[in-house]
Amino acid sequence: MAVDEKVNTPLLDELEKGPWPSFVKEIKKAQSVGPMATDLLGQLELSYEDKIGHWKHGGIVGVLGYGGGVIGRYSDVPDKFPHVAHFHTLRVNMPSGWFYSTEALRTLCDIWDRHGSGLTNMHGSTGDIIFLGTRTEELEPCFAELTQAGFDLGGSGSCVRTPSACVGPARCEWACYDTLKMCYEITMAYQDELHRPPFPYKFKFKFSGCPNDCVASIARADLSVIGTWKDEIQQDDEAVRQYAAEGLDIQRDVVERCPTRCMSWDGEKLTIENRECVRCMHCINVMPKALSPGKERGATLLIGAKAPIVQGALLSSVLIPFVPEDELLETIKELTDRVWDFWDEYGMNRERVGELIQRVGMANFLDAIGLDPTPEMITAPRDNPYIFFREEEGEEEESEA
Amino acid sequence: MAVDEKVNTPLLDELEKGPWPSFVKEIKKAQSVGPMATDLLGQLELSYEDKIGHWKHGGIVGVLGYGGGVIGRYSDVPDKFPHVAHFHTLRVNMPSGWFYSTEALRTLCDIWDRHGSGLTNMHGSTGDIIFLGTRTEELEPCFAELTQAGFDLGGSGSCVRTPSACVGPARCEWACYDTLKMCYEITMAYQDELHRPPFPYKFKFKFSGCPNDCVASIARADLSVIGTWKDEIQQDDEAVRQYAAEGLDIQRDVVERCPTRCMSWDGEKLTIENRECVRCMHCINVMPKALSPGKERGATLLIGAKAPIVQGALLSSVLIPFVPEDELLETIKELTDRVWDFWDEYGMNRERVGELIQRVGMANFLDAIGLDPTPEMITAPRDNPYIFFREEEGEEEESEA
Amino acid sequence: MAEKPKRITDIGPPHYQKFLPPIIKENYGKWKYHERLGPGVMVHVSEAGAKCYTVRCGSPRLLSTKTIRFLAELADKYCGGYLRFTSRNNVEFLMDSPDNIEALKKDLADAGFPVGGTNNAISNIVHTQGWVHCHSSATDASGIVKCVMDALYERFTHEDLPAKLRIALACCLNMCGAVHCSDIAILGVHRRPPRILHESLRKVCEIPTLIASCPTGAIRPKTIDGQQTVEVVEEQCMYCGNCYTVCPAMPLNDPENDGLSIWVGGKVSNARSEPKFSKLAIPYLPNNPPRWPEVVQAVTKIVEVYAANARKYERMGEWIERIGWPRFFELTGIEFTRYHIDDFKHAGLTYHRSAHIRM
Amino acid sequence: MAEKPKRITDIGPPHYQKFLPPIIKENYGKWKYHERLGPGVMVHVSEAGAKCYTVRCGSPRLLSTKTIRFLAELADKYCGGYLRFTSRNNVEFLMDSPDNIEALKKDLADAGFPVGGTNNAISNIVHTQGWVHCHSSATDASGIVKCVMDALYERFTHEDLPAKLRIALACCLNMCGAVHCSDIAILGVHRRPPRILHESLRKVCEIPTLIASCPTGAIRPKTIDGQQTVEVVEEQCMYCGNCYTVCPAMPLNDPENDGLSIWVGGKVSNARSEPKFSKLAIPYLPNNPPRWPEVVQAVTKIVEVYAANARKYERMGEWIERIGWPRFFELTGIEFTRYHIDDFKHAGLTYHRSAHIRM
Ligand code: SRM
Ligand code: SRM
Ligand code: SRM
Ligand code: SRM
Ligand code: SF4
Ligand code: SF4
Ligand code: SF4
Ligand code: SF4
Ligand code: SF4
Ligand code: SF4
Ligand code: SF4
Ligand code: SF4
Repeated sequence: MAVDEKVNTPLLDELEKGPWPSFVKEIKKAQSVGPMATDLLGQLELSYEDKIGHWKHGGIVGVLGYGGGVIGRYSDVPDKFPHVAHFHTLRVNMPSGWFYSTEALRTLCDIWDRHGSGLTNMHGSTGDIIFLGTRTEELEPCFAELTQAGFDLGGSGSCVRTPSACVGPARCEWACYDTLKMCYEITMAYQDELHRPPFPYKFKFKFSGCPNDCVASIARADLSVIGTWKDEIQQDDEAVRQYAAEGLDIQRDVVERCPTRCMSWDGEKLTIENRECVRCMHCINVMPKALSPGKERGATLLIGAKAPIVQGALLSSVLIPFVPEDELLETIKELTDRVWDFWDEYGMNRERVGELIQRVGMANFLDAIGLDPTPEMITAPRDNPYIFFREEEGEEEESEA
Repeated sequence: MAVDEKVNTPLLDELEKGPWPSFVKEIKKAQSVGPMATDLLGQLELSYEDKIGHWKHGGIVGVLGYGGGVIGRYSDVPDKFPHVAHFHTLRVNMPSGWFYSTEALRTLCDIWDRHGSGLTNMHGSTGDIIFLGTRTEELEPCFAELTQAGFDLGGSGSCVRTPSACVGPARCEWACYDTLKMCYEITMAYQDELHRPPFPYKFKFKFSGCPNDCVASIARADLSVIGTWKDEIQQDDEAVRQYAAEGLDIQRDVVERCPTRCMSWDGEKLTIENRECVRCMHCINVMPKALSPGKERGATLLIGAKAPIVQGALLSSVLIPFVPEDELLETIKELTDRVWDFWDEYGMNRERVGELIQRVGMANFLDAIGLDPTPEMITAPRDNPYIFFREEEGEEEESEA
Repeated sequence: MAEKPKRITDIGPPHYQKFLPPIIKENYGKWKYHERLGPGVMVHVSEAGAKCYTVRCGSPRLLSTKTIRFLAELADKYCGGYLRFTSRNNVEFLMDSPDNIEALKKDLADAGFPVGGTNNAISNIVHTQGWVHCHSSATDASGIVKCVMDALYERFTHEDLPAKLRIALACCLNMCGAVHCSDIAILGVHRRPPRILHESLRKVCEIPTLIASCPTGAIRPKTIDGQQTVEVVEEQCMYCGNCYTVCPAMPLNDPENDGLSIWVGGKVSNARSEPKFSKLAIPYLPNNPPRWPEVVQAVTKIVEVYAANARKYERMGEWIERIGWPRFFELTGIEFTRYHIDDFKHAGLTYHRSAHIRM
Repeated sequence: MAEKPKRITDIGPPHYQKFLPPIIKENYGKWKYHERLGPGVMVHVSEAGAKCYTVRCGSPRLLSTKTIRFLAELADKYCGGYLRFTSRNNVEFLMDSPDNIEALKKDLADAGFPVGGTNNAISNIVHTQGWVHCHSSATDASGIVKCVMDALYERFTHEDLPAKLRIALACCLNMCGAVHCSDIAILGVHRRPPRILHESLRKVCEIPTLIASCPTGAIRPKTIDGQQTVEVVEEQCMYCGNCYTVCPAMPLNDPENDGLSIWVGGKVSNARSEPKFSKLAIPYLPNNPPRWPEVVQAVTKIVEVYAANARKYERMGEWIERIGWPRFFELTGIEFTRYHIDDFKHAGLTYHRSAHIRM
């Protein structure tokens, strides 16, 4: 079938209407790059007509020596839309924090116009630059040009996935550690694990500078690194009064919204019982000029988030309550290595770390990675009496103070 | 071995010391009734010496035609303590609310002195009068005398267990229905199920007159009936002011402890947003003279509480949010019958109703007993996407308003 | 004896109305409010202005008929021949005037019965049979209750806690009583898999039922000397005792390893917060009769820390939720161990899935 | 082309420092506070008093290189040749003075890019591939996002909600993106068990792996015409698609039955309350391209009810927890069905185990 730039897409055309920028327009813009966009439009219109996707289950394609970074994709109607018969994506590892020079952006566009559809996702849900749609034979040349330009592929398959970070210290006053640096260092440290799938399943790192968690690390990362502080909230009383003077209802909007109710406001002075503060960020969020995280900064390490497949979605749970910033990189690496060792040995096929911990039990997992249990790791002790007492301890007298 | 009233019990004697009334003294008092108490002392002293119980697993003993009400018990050291070689208990169904005339109490004592150890529990955890310890051949005569005196046995085994009720309208201003009456009526309605175990496992009813739940029904009853009200809390503003005047800090102790924060106090008037009130009782508990449950009274029916064996402990969960008092008896009976039908058919051996519901799923259970699902039955809708859609509904268009 | 009485069955309990004292009968369902008159004493006032005075006293629950007769005598003397027991095994004397309160209290004191247990006192300990009657028990019941109540006596006779404090004890995991929802629960625990009495097993137990009874699947069929019996995979056993309940040839009792565990923060009432389960505080304390000093000390300590730190109207569990479990362990000095981390069915839901942390 | 470049691998991403504009580089880690300057515009002020102005605009995420070049042009014109994207696929222009804000906004408006998404606005919808690229999808992604954002456009360009409101969409249960913790999640669902393409199954799938992949054990081995294949026990299938992921011969796509579900009340941040999962609001809405009116209407309704009822700083889930789920269903008019009641692993923990009830 011949490519017709003016392919008839009455249904998709409906999506050019309305105020929000239109992805259909974007696909149409890419028609000038080559014939792929046109066939994509055609196939998508077909999907809209018959309410079903027209992509086949991906095959294994990639670049030499890498086990990931490319998602193979083939049309199930290649006769009708030959230019998307292959329509693989490349995942290109974005720079930390998604900062770009325009020069770099143009280089990426140039490469992709030469080797692909001219369509991208800026960015994929994991954070990669997604080059959306090309043929198998373009993969290797595209990769060569990318690396020449200083870019490399991101992850796919059972590997370390492209780590991501919130904007952090680059443009945020609340970053409790350098998220961009940490993301970069970890990405570099695990290039091999990123490109050559070594695990039972995928493993994701995400770095947020504070408990606001602007990269949703607690929901989506096997290792979630969330900035926090150990000492007291920094407080500028004059600035507090200023907020009050400008109309902020400190009692209602700050004090009464504090989850631990550890603050009090007498109309003049805000008092924080820092010992009770759980570092939720709310008061700081509301009064950025008056309050900020303490000076003794670092991060909480949490483990195990994932989407529902197959044992149900998980949020990450606390593993180390506080690591000072200057020990963070080493601690993450050491911890990760120990976690991976255990996962490699005991993880089942397609079992994320979070599911493994659920299956073997947190206490056994801690034993395996050599961490002592602390009450911060749990919301409450067990309420069922089914304790697996260990033989050795029958002898000693357990005692409590 | 001969019975020696002055059996040597140095360890138990330690438990005659101290201000709290001593059960050892009680056992010693019963020595005058007959030789059982003495051998009980002896065997118990032995347990204290070697830190282990000396009772054998109970055999099946009972009274003619009843499948429950007696717990068989035999000593594993009958040679040493022949008078407790048999030491069965009878569970005697207590009167609703544990009220007694002294006459009735004495009658019970007389019967028990004639036929047993002279030791009791007033009462067992389920609420029964426990006649503690007798021989097999005494069971039938003891039962005959009990029924002559107007008493009957309570439950044991896989039957309806002796229902119990809080003191309710007899001496409590908060009873939202007549707990004593309901307990009596239900006990009488199910005499057959109480005495002749018909079920996969035990089934308990408990009746509390208000959400304070003074018989712990939500923790211990397969069917928990908890009084509540539908309209507004009755409020006496003058009495509120009186409490304030007498020093009650209404803001701190009432308003700020309300779980929904649906109250406000301006120093003069207490305002309750009754629509938001969850009927927790706290404010009423603190100011009994000023506040009381509304006038439209009835009960919430909850289902499924149990101790941990074997799938873990459960609290009862909401089945019918509100039943008006005058429909309560009929509703409970109708509902119970439907629940039992389902349990009889699908319950496994030793599976409590609460566990059955967990196993088959609440929605299927509701279908089976013919109740519509309501959001009050759950704390939150599902968070996992694993919905078993039903075939029929593929066709109709489900809609939402 | 003359004639054998005709056998009657299914008569049920006597009707409660027969046993209600006049003050109750007359004002049944018409109570308006009540007032506390001090530990163990309260008055309920009816719409008509009638008053019912209650004096509550503690009891060891295990009562001889002699003592019941004594209590009946007091009820005859002061209460017109009626009394009641409470849902926590205390005894309540009900009177239509305050006149006899002091005399009654004196008689009770002379006989060794403490008056109290109301309001923000520690009430009686709900408990079970222990070595006095049950075959399943990992510990005694009445003995420990006696020791703990001796130590907490003043907490029964005074109403000076932040809120009600309910203690319960069960002597094995069957948990007779509402132990699982108590402010403080004392629970007997076995810590070794059942022994298997192969000889009697063959005679008295059905092997398929026995195997099915184990929630963890730890019991497997086995042939010894050509005879069918079972074995227990020790690592899979969590000492629940369900196998023993269905088969007497699988006893768990073990003088060396049986003992007690302490649980805290449960509640039953809906007042303020929803009902909650008790959570593990101390996984194991030894059986140390006759006075169980370790248990007494542990419970006392928890009570004292609670009393000193909780806010008014804050039940144990509400207090702990406010301060957080890490602080609870810190304040009580109880060690946090691997056993505190749940590993049963819903364990994953107890992992702390947020960055809310007190530092 | 002349010479083939030497093949290099494992270089990782370019160092981020190369891409930081001077205002960022100079004040890196030294920001003191920020202020909102209106929808989509904010200023961050450093300890040294330097200011970084940000203008944020929405994007369809699926961008042609043409559009990227256009955005780059704007960045050259106003921002010294740098820009960034956010974690929700918006574009941020960073400037060291406020002078160009209005001009930039005008250029963006002319090109059809809305400025907003900050503070208490609805930000961009995190989403996935849908029919544009994925083989698993039960629905399209970009199309629905376009329709919903058209309808909620004013909520993006204004900051007038009680709090942040994050919407996400995933086109199948794999849930690429943080759909499971969104204020509103739109989720593609299959509602029929996989079809089995027996011919190709034999060729491309490993039967034991396939059988093991099913979390409910619904897949069983079967022999058809002497050939090994599988069958699916339909009542046990919950349409998760895991079998299809491991075996292409088990497609679930079904034009009649595929569609969407709506979930509400999740959040990620630790602000105030702990992070939470989204909960089921509407089990099924039909796939109705090109404008999915049922989905648009449902989402809009939920947003409007939330906007009208929630308190300041109350995220969707916090609001619902305050008013209770019964009230949520009442206010939104959404029907409560058997599907809302959980029946997965921890279902029992969602049963309402207290007498706390609003009548
Ligand atoms: C492209 C992307 C969606 C997007 O449009 O942005 C994507 C696309 C796919 N994901 Fe994903 N996932 C993408 C981010 C995610 C995320 C979000 C994240 O990483 O933060 C998640 C949830 C977090 C998590 O990992 O749990 C996610 C959870 C999944 C899952 C379920 C994993 C689980 O443990 O539950 C699968 C299924 C699988 O792995 O077999 C999956 C599988 C897939 C596959 C490979 C389909 C498959 O079954 O093999 C999709 C390929 C689509 C295509 O044809 O392009 N994708 N996937 C995202 C990656 C782009 C990037 O690199 O930046
Ligand atoms: C006597 C009593 C304890 C006491 O000292 O008060 C008692 C004693 C026994 N209970 Fe119980 N239970 C007693 C109230 C309870 C309660 C409390 C209640 O009913 O409110 C519970 C918890 C609530 C519940 O039912 O879940 C309770 C939960 C159990 C269980 C665990 C049931 C479960 O589903 O988890 C068992 C095990 C069994 O049934 O096999 C059990 C089994 C037993 C047995 C029969 C032992 C056995 O394994 O066969 C005990 C006999 C002891 C003996 O030798 O006298 N007992 N049992 C209570 C009955 C007295 C009465 O009738 O008033
Ligand atoms: C007599 C008794 C009912 C009975 O039928 O026997 C009873 C009677 C009263 N209870 Fe109760 N409760 C009785 C067991 C309970 C139980 C069950 C239990 O302890 O096993 C509970 C649930 C305990 C729990 O949550 O774990 C219970 C939770 C309450 C509450 C809620 C307290 C709270 O803040 O959580 C109140 C309200 C209050 O005290 O302010 C209450 C209030 C009352 C009042 C004031 C009701 C009234 O107006 O008459 C009665 C006097 C209480 C007192 O001790 O000060 N009653 N009460 C029970 C006495 C037991 C005892 O001897 O100590
Ligand atoms: C730019 C970005 C980080 C990045 O590296 O790209 C970012 C930047 C900021 N976030 Fe964020 N957040 C960003 C994604 C997130 C996410 C992740 C997400 O949406 O997927 C979250 C978690 C959302 C959730 O809980 O579901 C997030 C939760 C917050 C919060 C907590 C809000 C709350 O009350 O729950 C704050 C505090 C606030 O807004 O008061 C915050 C505050 C901020 C501040 C004010 C921080 C600062 O001082 O600079 C930044 C401007 C926010 C604004 O939009 O008004 N940011 N922020 C992300 C912008 C996404 C977008 O284009 O809309
Ligand atoms: S997570 Fe915290 S540090 Fe990072 S951008 Fe968001 S608010 Fe700033
Ligand atoms: S950060 Fe959160 S917990 Fe800490 S004081 Fe502020 S509002 Fe309270
Ligand atoms: S449950 Fe309610 S009605 Fe019954 S005694 Fe307790 S407070 Fe009174
Ligand atoms: S009964 Fe409870 S929820 Fe209702 S107003 Fe009183 S304190 Fe609040
Ligand atoms: S708790 Fe266990 S040992 Fe104690 S009485 Fe009940 S069944 Fe027997
Ligand atoms: S004690 Fe419980 S876990 Fe152990 S073998 Fe017996 S039934 Fe199984
Ligand atoms: S959510 Fe499902 S259909 Fe959508 S991109 Fe991810 S795997 Fe594909
Ligand atoms: S869709 Fe899921 S539940 Fe259904 S057969 Fe496949 S793997 Fe099993």
